[in-house]
This record gives sequence, structure tokens and C-alpha cells, in this order.
Amino acid sequence: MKKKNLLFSSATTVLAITISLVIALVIILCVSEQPGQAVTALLLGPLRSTRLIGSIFTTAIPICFTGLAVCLMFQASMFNMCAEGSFFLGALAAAAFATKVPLPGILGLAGPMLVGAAAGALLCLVPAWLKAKLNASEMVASLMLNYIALYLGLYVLNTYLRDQSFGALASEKLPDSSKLDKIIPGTSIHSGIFLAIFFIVLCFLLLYKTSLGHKIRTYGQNPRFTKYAGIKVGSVIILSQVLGGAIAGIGGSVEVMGMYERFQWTSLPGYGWDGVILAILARNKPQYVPLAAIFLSYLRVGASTMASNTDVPKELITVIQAIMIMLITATALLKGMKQKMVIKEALSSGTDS
Amino acid sequence: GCQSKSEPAPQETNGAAADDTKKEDAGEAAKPEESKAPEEGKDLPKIACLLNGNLGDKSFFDSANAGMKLIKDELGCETNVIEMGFDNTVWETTLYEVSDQDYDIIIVGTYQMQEVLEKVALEYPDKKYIIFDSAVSYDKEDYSNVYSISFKQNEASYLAGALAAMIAADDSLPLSNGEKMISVVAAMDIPVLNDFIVGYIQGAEDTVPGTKVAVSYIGDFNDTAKAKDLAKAQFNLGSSVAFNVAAQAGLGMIEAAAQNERYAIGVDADQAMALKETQPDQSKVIVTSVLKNIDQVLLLSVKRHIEGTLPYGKEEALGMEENAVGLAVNEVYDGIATADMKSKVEELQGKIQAGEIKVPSAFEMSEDEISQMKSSVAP
Amino acid sequence: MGQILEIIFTADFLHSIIRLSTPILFATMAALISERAGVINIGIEGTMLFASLMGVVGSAFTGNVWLGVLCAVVSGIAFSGLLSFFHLKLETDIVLTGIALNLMSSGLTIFILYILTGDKGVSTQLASKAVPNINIPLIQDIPVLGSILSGHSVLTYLAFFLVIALAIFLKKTKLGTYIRAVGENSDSVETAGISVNMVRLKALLISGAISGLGGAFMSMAYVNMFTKDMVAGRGFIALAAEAMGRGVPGLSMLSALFFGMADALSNNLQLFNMPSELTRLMPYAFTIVALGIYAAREQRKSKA
Amino acid sequence: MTDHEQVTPILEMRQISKVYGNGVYANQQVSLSVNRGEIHALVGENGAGKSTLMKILFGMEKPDQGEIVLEGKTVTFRSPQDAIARGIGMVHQHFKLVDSLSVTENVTMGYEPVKRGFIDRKTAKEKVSKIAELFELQDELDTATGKLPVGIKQKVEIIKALYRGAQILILDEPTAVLTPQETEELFDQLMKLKSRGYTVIFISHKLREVKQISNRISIMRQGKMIDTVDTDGITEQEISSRMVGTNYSKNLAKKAAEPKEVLLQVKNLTAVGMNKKEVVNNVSFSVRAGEITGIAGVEGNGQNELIQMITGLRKIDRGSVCIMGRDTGKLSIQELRELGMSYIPSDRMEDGLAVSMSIGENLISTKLKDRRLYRHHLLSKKKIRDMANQLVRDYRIKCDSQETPVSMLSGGNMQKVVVAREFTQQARLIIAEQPTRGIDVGAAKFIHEELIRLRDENCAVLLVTADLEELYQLSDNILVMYDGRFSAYFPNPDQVSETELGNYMLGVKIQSETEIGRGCHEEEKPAI
Ligand SMILES: Nc1ncnc2c1ncn2[C@@H]1O[C@H](COP(=O)(O)OP(=O)(O)OP(=O)(O)O)[C@@H](O)[C@H]1O
Ligand SMILES: Nc1ncnc2c1ncn2[C@@H]1O[C@H](COP(=O)(O)OP(=O)(O)OP(=O)(O)O)[C@@H](O)[C@H]1O
Ligand SMILES: [Mg+2]
Ligand SMILES: [Mg+2]
Repeated sequence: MKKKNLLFSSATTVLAITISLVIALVIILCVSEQPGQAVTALLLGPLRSTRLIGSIFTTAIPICFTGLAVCLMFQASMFNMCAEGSFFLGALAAAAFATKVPLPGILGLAGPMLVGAAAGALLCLVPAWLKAKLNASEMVASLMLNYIALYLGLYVLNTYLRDQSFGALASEKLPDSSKLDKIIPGTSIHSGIFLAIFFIVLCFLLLYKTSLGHKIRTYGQNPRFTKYAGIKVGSVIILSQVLGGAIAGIGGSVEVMGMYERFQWTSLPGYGWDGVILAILARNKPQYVPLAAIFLSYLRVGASTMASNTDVPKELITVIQAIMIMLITATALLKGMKQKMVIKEALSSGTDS
Repeated sequence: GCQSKSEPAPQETNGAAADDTKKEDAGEAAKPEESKAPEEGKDLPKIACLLNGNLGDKSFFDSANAGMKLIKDELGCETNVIEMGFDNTVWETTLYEVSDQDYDIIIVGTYQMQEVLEKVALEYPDKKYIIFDSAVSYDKEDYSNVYSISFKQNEASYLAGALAAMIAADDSLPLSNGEKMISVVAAMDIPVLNDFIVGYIQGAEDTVPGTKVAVSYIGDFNDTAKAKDLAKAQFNLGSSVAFNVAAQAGLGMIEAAAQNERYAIGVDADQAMALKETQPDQSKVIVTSVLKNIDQVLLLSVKRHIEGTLPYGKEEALGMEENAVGLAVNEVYDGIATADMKSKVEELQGKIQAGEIKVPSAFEMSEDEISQMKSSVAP
Repeated sequence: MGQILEIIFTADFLHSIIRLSTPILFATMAALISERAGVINIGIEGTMLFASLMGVVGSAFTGNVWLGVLCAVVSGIAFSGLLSFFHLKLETDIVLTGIALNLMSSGLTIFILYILTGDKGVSTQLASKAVPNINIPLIQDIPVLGSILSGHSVLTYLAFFLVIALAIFLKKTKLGTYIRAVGENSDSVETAGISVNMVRLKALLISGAISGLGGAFMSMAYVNMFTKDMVAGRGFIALAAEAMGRGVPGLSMLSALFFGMADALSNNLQLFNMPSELTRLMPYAFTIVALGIYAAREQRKSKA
Repeated sequence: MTDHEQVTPILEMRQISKVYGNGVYANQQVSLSVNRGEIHALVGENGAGKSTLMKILFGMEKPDQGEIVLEGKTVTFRSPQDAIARGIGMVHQHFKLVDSLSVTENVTMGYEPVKRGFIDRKTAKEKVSKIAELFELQDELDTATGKLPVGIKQKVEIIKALYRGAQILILDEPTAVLTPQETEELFDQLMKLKSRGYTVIFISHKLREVKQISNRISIMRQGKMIDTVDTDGITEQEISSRMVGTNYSKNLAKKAAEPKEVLLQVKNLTAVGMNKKEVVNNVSFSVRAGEITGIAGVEGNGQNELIQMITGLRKIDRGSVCIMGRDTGKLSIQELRELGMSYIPSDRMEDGLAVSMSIGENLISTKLKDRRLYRHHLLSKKKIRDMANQLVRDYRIKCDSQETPVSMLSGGNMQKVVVAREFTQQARLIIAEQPTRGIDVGAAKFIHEELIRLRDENCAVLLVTADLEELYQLSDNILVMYDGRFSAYFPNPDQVSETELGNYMLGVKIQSETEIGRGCHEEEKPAI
């Protein structure tokens, strides 16, 4: 049974991806003057040069973090959308710390990241607390908080961090000690990738090998039972989201320290929502996050190569992603088939139950 | 909205559907040049233009795009325009990609590209780069292969401010309440935009001392609805003229002006002309527009490159002389502005060009000075 | 401060509250109807956005405002039809589907706009029409009240009318009763011989239609053009407003007005150069605080 | 059994097979034939497939094989509507009423008379009251069903079915929640209906009732239909043995209790519910080591709230609870459990289990502090597996492996998972709420034996049950709860007859304070 479920969920995923890619092709055929080029750019573009291949990975890194964050929260069925805001604030806080308190050596990296983590955690603490203490919908709260995070962040950036001499709204340059070094020449892949891998392992262990993880998953399945079993529900609610926020925050710091000279976002970068997409692709399982991330960023890079070389805008990809998510979560997609199989088995195997 | 990747490059404000208008004033501007068309045979540079945003912003990038068209049509150069979108992380990659290819000149714009360019340009010393509306830091490294263009938007804004103040002080004008209050709706609190505001305020104060200037920031470059809300609030407070210093968002402000029956000042392109067909009632209230002719400037630069007179390795700040910035003079302007207003504007323009008036620039002011200036004239 | 108070008590200010509340009110009613049927529709944000583009496109191509509005409503219905199909037929999680649709909408609108006009930002290429404002005969002559209540967009009046209509609909009609019943205890409805999915589908489609109106208002009345992501979180605020209105149309309307007020306030505070970032986060901050207070109250009630 | 002449089958279910999505083969070529105007009982262990069969008949589940023949015509039901249209009505074990709606609204739901697009309340009420008269319910028509007592709710359900023109009435375990008196009343009404030519299908675990009311009995076992027999021709003993497949007796070996120190002491406990009503009202009693105290009562008389307060699931409004002499007011549920309390909740699906998680994961949920489950500080799959398998064996949980999700177990086996976890907590105080609700005789017996074993090992057991048979079998003393208070205390079950007990359950009779006060066992042993 267990195996069959796995089989069907992966089958659903594959089917979903295929369908949505087919839809993509159809759309391209409809709107494009040079469909051939567009399709090849979309599917093979990313492999055109080492630099592009590199950018597949650099695009994957931030969404790995938000993906993990969302996995943690969704496993506890906490529909907290703050990964978005946490990522943003994390990046800002890291940049702030790095520029205001330049530290040498490893501290220059660890310091900002810890601050970023704290900022991210703090943001997610709000909906978590509202949920745990007042049973307010964490989702609605978090949706609001994303905007608060954005404007609060911009306020701080504008009033305390901005580089006067720089034309755009941006922080001071990050000191070199607070930049993640590029690890592969000719690409912009940075050492943040190791951190991403580290956190993937960490989240896996946390969820499946620790008592907290067990509590989180149990709560996600049946809150009432968790309470009955004597598990401190409040702490589970809060921890799952605060940890999620922290990871998103670290993601933000890694992104800004790895990819940017300075902090210069003036609107939410959208990685949090990517995190949701990722978590769904990975079915909330950390171990699948990297795969999903690579896949997603391959599409992204493909899309932007397509956009810059043909007449198809890269927004096409957001449409495809959405269809993909919906199809993947469509439990009923293969239900009929599954049901038939189950019945055949049962009827043949005779009695059971 | 959910997934708005990063931030629109700081687009110096924006105008409405300006393509046709652009072409025509491009036409005028080009006329003097047309006589000495590019000598054939002389091998022409192959030019790439990277836009760290998207076309259709009706201002900055569209204008640059228009410039590339001119270069292609008038100089016959091979050109390619690449939209890189708002995702900062792909810009560097793309610039490298392009630098690897066989382009002679690579054009980029905005402050956001500055540091990317500073990095790449050093690695490709034999390529030529032009960055507009920003400058690489020549003092730090040897950027002898980079030519930087910045615009003196503050000068044109100074004139706009003067005109606005005079209008606001004169309640004989149908849509003015004579309360000596004008306003600005800006996209963001950033130097490039503050450069407009500073000039605007200075112009107003010098011409009609004691004029109040309400300044509102939208927070991004595309929220027309917010722009409209803010403008309406300003008009309700008593402002007679509002200055659009926001990208697309500014269109919301102009709507508000038409609805509340007040005056508006457009920006970048001649918005009165741009909206003439589609939104006549809005066009009617746009006294003038602060022009910023990126297309002309790019055309000129490439010409100078071909002539070999383009000063790579240095920054040039282009103002009114170079026809890089200026006020739009059109029938709406003629209809609204009184004779002595016009003469005053011309007088001021002369003084600026003669250097008798030194218009302050946000780039030379500190954060505090700017906010002090703003609060000194706040209603 | 004095100045601020002066402004707040002007007719203009109150007038603007009504104007600013309208899109939130539409969204809130959309949230309400689906919530009462037991499905939380966070796709409203995206539905409105899509509808607002379609309204512009429709009115531009037909050259008729009302056809434009119709177009917006229809596309709103279509969008929530998509949501219903995935949630009810393919049994996807409603929240995730809603999120997906929001993501889709913000991309799809830009995509369509680009295909139609070559622009990615504003729809100024499309000569779309504006829904007219109307002055109400008698009311407009009442001194202050007139200038507050009169001269709004037709859709604004429709929005407030909708509140009453929904209240009656839920209380007195069959479908309304079923919707309430499904929201409270779906399988009793199923065993009573009513298809729960059918009821939910209808509720969601109504919700879509209302979101469509909201979208139309955004791009054809609030401003007269489409701009990317122009709904700017109103669909989300609506969820909060609905929650705080306990699913009761009247109360939900009040909380919608409350957010409109916060919005209007933030617009005015800027004039006295208060940092724009702070003023912009006010409505959202209000929402959170209000949500917290509301939740606290609810909890005390349930404890007692 | 008067009407033996009319034996035309009104309904035939032929070779019905049903496999659930989770692979459970719930009905295996089941055939059932019901005669017009008879009361037909359907019996079987849990998970035998009774409800499934009936859900199929009512169009709630689709059969994978087989056909339904109604009055000679083959029919297929895609949904309850279809079934209702063909004159089939079902009253579910767990009532399906919308609490906030009035009786009338609930009854007419889906079939309301309409005038000018709006519901015509007047006509609706008239129509309903005609049927309501049968059950003397005309006056309740406007009350919200949420406010009604269980017995009445059931009547409403029946009226609902009749309003929809049901000719065949299915009742799934209708008596599980009724007092003897209410049961009697129900049976009278069923007889009335029968005499009016209605056909009744009646599911129950209580064989005595089955004997009493039915004309014929169909017996199911493990998804198969074993036999259909005339009620007269068979004894309870025979029925149960055919249900279970083996012939075994229900009576338990149970020696007299030797109560020791007080482990649970409840003093003046009060719970204030919605609309400020005291759902538990100043209740005091105690449970001693080595005894089983049973709390009898009709559901919804405050037992649930009482238990929730004792187990820490609900905050105490007034009064105190002491476990092992410690006041639990400040303690978390975790601390209570560490003190030695364990709890079998009445609603296993909701409170007792995370049904989508594996048996193993459910078993360890309360044992996460147990270092034996860890290998270098991380939970070890292997160690969990070993522990789970051990329990699965000890408690004879029927499953393919400890990795199977609990949702795929039958009610009985789900309950065994709960029991297995709760009985291995080294607890001193065991609170068992409806421990064998809807559980087959075999599983029930097993659980009963376990409870008695623990009692003899000096645990204190507090048993709350609506099943009087169970109550009598297990309890060493009995408290009766009515309207949030105790209406009686019996130091010894044999003192009181079922009907007598019923009177106290319905508040017809109430003992004096002092009599009830004996429930605190103060005079005998003071609390530590
Ligand atoms: N919705 C369902 N999904 C999966 N399995 C189910 C479902 N409903 C019942 N089952 C399984 O089918 C089998 C028969 O269940 P059914 O409810 O018919 O038993 P029953 O005879 O009604 O038991 P009880 O006496 O507890 O009512 C059980 O093993 C149960 O686990
Ligand atoms: N959705 C489900 N998935 C898996 N198993 C189920 C499901 N619903 C019910 N079951 C199993 O079927 C058994 C009987 O299910 P049913 O829904 O018929 O309840 P029931 O007949 O009232 O049983 P009970 O008397 O135990 O309440 C339940 O005890 C449970 O084990
Ligand atoms: Mg059953
Ligand atoms: Mg049962």
C-alpha cells in the first residue's frame, strides 16, 4: 500500500509536469513568430554556456532555503506565507549587520547570517504567536506581514542603511569579508550552495529523526491528537514557524552575500512564493527540495534565455508553474486508475480488511 | 500582487504612450544632423543595448529603445536590444554573455548596472561601453573604455517648479486656486528622483517665495492606483499643480488632476501630446513636461563614436544645451501659461544655460539637506 | 497633528474612504460567500487582478464600458471556475490552489498585456473606457452628506447594494441556506440529498463574479487603466475583513470600511512628510492588530 | 410476527462488492434481501461491512460490483438524492443535522417549498408538523437542532427520512446512544411505522435488542454475508458465535475489588459552557487504586466535559482535581501523563490517533521521551519498528505491518492501537471513555480483560460508558450523571436494575446529597 501510494504520487508529479510543459509548448506555438527558437531556448537554452549552467544553480540556492522553510511550516499544516517577508528581512538584516559591524574572517559571514536568521524568525514569530495564543489565522496574518516586512524594511533601508552616494535606493557595499566567494570560475556559483545542502540535511533530520520533528508532523496530521498526547501544542506551532522563518532569513542573507554587492531590493523578491511552489513539488519532503529547486531554476533560466532571444515573454513560466502546482496537488488526477488497480488487487487477493 | 521580482530600475519617471511623439521629436532633433549622413564604407560599430528592466515603461527603457532604432535607421548600425528584466541576478551573467560576443559598443543604463559594469568592463578592456544615467567611478579604477552619461534633470525641473509656482499663485487661471501650493508625486525616495524634486522646489521658491510644496512617495514604479490616491489627497489639500516624478504610476496622478480639475506637469516625454488622442481631457491639464531625451543622447554618442570624438574614460553631465533635458513647449502650454510666465521661464532658462543660476542637485546634497529642504516648504 | 485632524473631518476625506473601501468591499463579499460555503478562497487576489485586465481589454475592444465590466465578471467567474475545477473535481488543496492561481494571475496578466500591446507595465495602449460616476438626485443636494455619498462610481453603489443583497440571499433563499449549511456541516447536507460540491461550486462562482466586479472597479473606476499587480493585496485584506466580520455581510462591510479608512489616512499623512514607507504599512498593520484583537475576543468567548 | 403472508422482497442487493480507496475489501459479494414491511436486523463485528453495505444502498458509496433491485427494478444510485428519490431513507449513527438550523429547516433541507425564489417557511412548517405529530414533536419545529437532546435528534432524523418519502428506513446503530427508556420509545415508534407498511433495516451490536425488535436477521462477518435467519429461530448465543465465527462466552472472570488509597480526587468541579450554563456542576467524587468506578449517563450530560477537565484537555472553571494527591490545576497534559495518568478518548478518530500516520508512529507519540527509541540522539527506525511490532503482537492488532497507516484499520483495530499505547504507559490512573464504542465482541472482551488486569495490578480505573452491559460487567461502583450533576452513587452494581439505573440517567429519580457523597470515599480512606 505504502509503496503504491509513493508510486502514484510520483506518477502524478511526472504527469503534471508533462501536461504543463505541453501547455507551455501550445501557448508558445500560439503567440510566437519564431516558435522553434523559443522552444529550444526554453528547453536547451540553459545548457548554452557554463555561465548559464552556473546560473541554474545560483537561482536554485535561494529557493532551496525558502522551499525548506515552507516545508517545515506546511508539515505542521501551518499555512504561513511569511517565508517571503522573512527572506527579504533576512537579507536586509544581514546587509545591515555586515555594513555596520564589519567583522573579519568567518565572523564576517556567520555574524550577518545569524542576524538574518533572527530577523526571519522574528517575523514568522508574529503569526505563530497569534495562532498559538489567540488562534488567529496564521495565513491571513502572514499575508499582511509580508507587506509590513517590505515597508518596514524599506523604511530602515532608506533612513539608516542607504548609501548616500549611490543613485538607487541601496545599502552600503558589503565588506569583502561578508561576501560568499565564487567557487567556480566563469560562473557566479558561490559557497552558499554548501549551506543550502547543509540545511537540506538538517531539515530532513529534524523532521524525521527528532522528537520535535515527530511532534510537528503529528500536529500537522491531527492537532487534537497532539494536544491529547500531551505534546505542548503551542511550542510546536511556534517552533515550526520560527524555524521556518529563520531558514528563510538565512536564505536571504546567503542570497545577498553571495549574489549582490549591496542590498538593493525595493519590493518583495518573490522567493517566498517560489518556496511554496517548491514545497509542493517536493511534497513537503526536504530530501526532494534540491531536485525540485534545480528543476524550477532550469525552467527559469530557460525562460529568460527564451525571453531575451525571442518574442515570448518569460512570464509564460509563472503560468506554467501554477498549472504544475495545481496538477501535482490534484490527488484525484490518477484516482480512477489507482482505484481500478486497488480493486483488481483486492478482488483477486480475495478477503482482506 | 504576489511575484514581483526585484525592483524596476530607477526609471527617471515616465510618460504615457510616447512612441509616436518620440519619433516625431526625434525627427526634429535629427534634422540638423541629416545633412551629414554616415559616410558609407566606413565600417560601422555593432551595438548591443542591455536593458535591466522591461520595455513598455513608456519612459526610460522605451526611450533608450527608440534611441537604438534611430541609430539603426539613421546611422545604419547593426543593433540589438536585450531586455534583462528586473531580476538583478541575471544582469551580470547577461553582460558577460554579451561581452563575449562580437559587439563593438555595449550600452547599459541606470545606477543598478553601474557596479556590474565596473566589474565586467575591467575584464574586457578592448570593448567599448556606454552607461547612461549613471557613471562608473573613474577615480577608483581605469575605465578608459567606458563613457558615462548623466542628465541634469534638476535644471529642467527648476523651470517646471518656477512655472508651477507662478500658476499656483495666479487664481485667474481656471484650474488654479491661487493658494500658492504645488505638489510632487514621486515613485521613490531615491537621489535620481530627488534630483527632480530638489530642482522643482528650488525653482518654485526662487520665483514665488513661500510657495508650499507637498511631496508624496508611492513606494514603487507601477502602482497607478496609489499615485492617484496620493495626488487626490494633495489636490484636496489645496495643491494647484502636481508634478509627475513616478514611472507608469504617474499616469494615475494625471488622471487625478483631470478628475479634480487641477494642473499636472508630465515628465520624460511630452505627455500632453502623448495622451492627446487617447485621453484628451487628461492631455488638456498637462501644462508641460520635463523632457529627458535618452534616445537623442544615445544617437549623438554613437555618432561621436563613429567620428571618433566620444570621450571614453570620462563622465559627461548633459543638460539643456545638449538638448538632453528641457521643458515641452506645446499648444497646451501656450494655452495655459500667460505671456509673462513664458517670458519668465525663458529668462530663467537663459540664466541656467549662462550658469548664472546654479540649480542644486540631489547628488551633491546629503540626505538631511534634502529632507530639510522638503520640510521647509511642506504645507 | 491639528492639520491632520482638519483633513480627516473634511467631506473630501470621507468621500475618499468610500472610494478606497470599494475594491476591498467587493473582495470581502467575494471572500464571505465562499467562506460561508466552507471554502476559503485566497485566489480572490488573483481573480480580481485577472478580471481587471480583462475589463480593460473588453472595454477597449468592444468600445463599451458595460461590455467591459461584463467581460471582467465573466473572466472572474472563469478564473474561480478553474479554482473550483481543481479543488472540487481534482481534489486539490484549496489554499495551495488559491496561491497557485495568484501566482499565475500576476504572470498571466503581464503575459497577455505584452502579447496584446507589447507592454509589460501599463495598458495605456488600450483605449479602455471608464465606468461613469453618478450623482444621486436627492442626496447630492444635502449639504455635507451629499458631497460624501454622491458622485461615486456606479460600481461603488453596486458594492454596497451587494452587501444587502447577500444578506437576504443567505437568509432567505434555498441556495443561501444550503451554503450556510454546507459551511457548518457538509456531510449532513450531502446525506440530506444535496450535492455539497454543487453548492460549493455555485458559491465559488458567485465569489468569482463578485471578484470580477472588484477587478472591473480597480481598472475602470478606481483608475482608468490596468497596471501590473494593481490589486496590491486587497484580496488578502478582504480575508481579514471577512474574518473580522464573522461572515456577516453587515459587519464585514464595516471592517472593509475600516481598512478603507486606514488607507485614506495613510495617503494624507504623507502630505506632512511622514515617511512614506511607514504610512504605507499602516493599513496592513491595522489589519494585523485588528485581527489579533478580534481573535482574542473570540477566544475569550469560546473559553467562557 | 403477524404478517407472514406478505413475503415479497421489496429490496434485493445482489453480489455487492466494495473496495475502499485504501485497499480495504469491505463488502465481498454480499447479497441481502429485505421483505416489505419487515424490520430487518443487520449484525456483525466492527468492520464487518454493515455501514458500507448501507452506505451503498443509500448511494453514499458506489459498489464496485453487483446490483441493487428495488421492487423488481434494477437501480443504480449515483448519490443519496437518487436513493431518496427511490424511497430510501437513512439515519446515521452519528447524526447528520445542521445544529444552527431549526428542526423544520433540517427536515426540509433540499426539498423546501419555494415561493417567488424565497423559501416558503409557512408551508414548510405545515408539511413537517403533519409528520411530526407521529412523534409528538410539533412544538419543537422552530428550535435549533443543536439545542435538542440526543433522543429527540434521532426522531428528527427519522422525520427527515419520512419527509423525503422514505419507504425503506435504514437505522445505523440507533440505540448506541440511547437509554433503555429512549430505546423502548424508539422501538414503539418503529413498530408503529412497521404497522403503516414501512420497511426498516436496523444495524446494531446489541443482540438483545435485535432479538426484541426484528423479524429477520442478516449476519455479516469480515465483509461477507454469512446468513439471513428468522429471529424466532435463533438465540443470542448463536447469533454472536456466527458473527465472530467462533463460539465463545462474553462473561469475564473478575474477582472482588480491593480498593486502596485514593488516586483521583475530584472536589466541587464545575465547568461553565457556552451561554454561561454549568455543564458540569459542582461535582465531587474519588477513585481508588484497585477499583473500577463507572460513570453512567446519557451522552451530553456533562461526562465529556468532566473527563476533559480531569485529563487536562479543558481548563477547570471551579473546584479541583487531585491525581496521586497532586492538584492538577497548574499541570500540563504532559505532566499529568508523567504523573501516571493515561486516557482512552471516546472519539478515537479525532482525539486518539493521527489516522494518516503509521501504526508505529501513533504508538510512539506519547513515548517520545523514552531514550530507548533513540540511537545517538536521533530516533531510530529500527528501534521504533521493534517496539511497535511487539505491541502489535501483544495487542493482536490486525494489520499487514506496523507501517500501515491507521486509517486502513477497522474501528476495532484502531481502538486497539489506542489501548496498546495507553496501557503501556506504566500509568496508575486509567481513564477509559467509551472504550468499546462500536467495537466487536472479541475486541471488546479483550479490552475489558485488560482493564480488569490493570485494576488488579493496583491501578485506579475511571470508566465512562453509555453501554450498560459494559458498565455492569466492569464497574466496582457506579456513579450516574444527569444534567451536569451526579444523580446517584451505587457502591455495588448488583444493587440496581437497568431500568432503575435508567430512571437516574433520565433524572426521573435523584439520590440525596449524602448518598451521592459516598462517592468521595472519605470515611473509608482519606486522600493522600
Ligand atoms: N471511508 C472508508 N475508507 C476506507 N475504509 C473504510 C471506509 N469506511 C469503512 N472502511 C473499512 O471498511 C470496513 C467495513 O467498514 P464498515 O463501516 O462497513 O464496518 P461496520 O460493520 O459498519 O463496523 P461498525 O460496527 O464499526 O460500524 C472496515 O474495515 C473499515 O475499516
Ligand atoms: N475515511 C476513512 N478512511 C479509512 N477508514 C475509515 C474511514 N471512515 C471510516 N473508516 C473505518 O471504518 C470504520 C467504520 O466506519 P464508518 O464510517 O462506517 O463508521 P461507523 O460505522 O459509525 O463505525 P463506528 O461504529 O466505529 O463509529 C471506522 O471505525 C474506521 O475504522
Ligand atoms: Mg458502521
Ligand atoms: Mg459503527
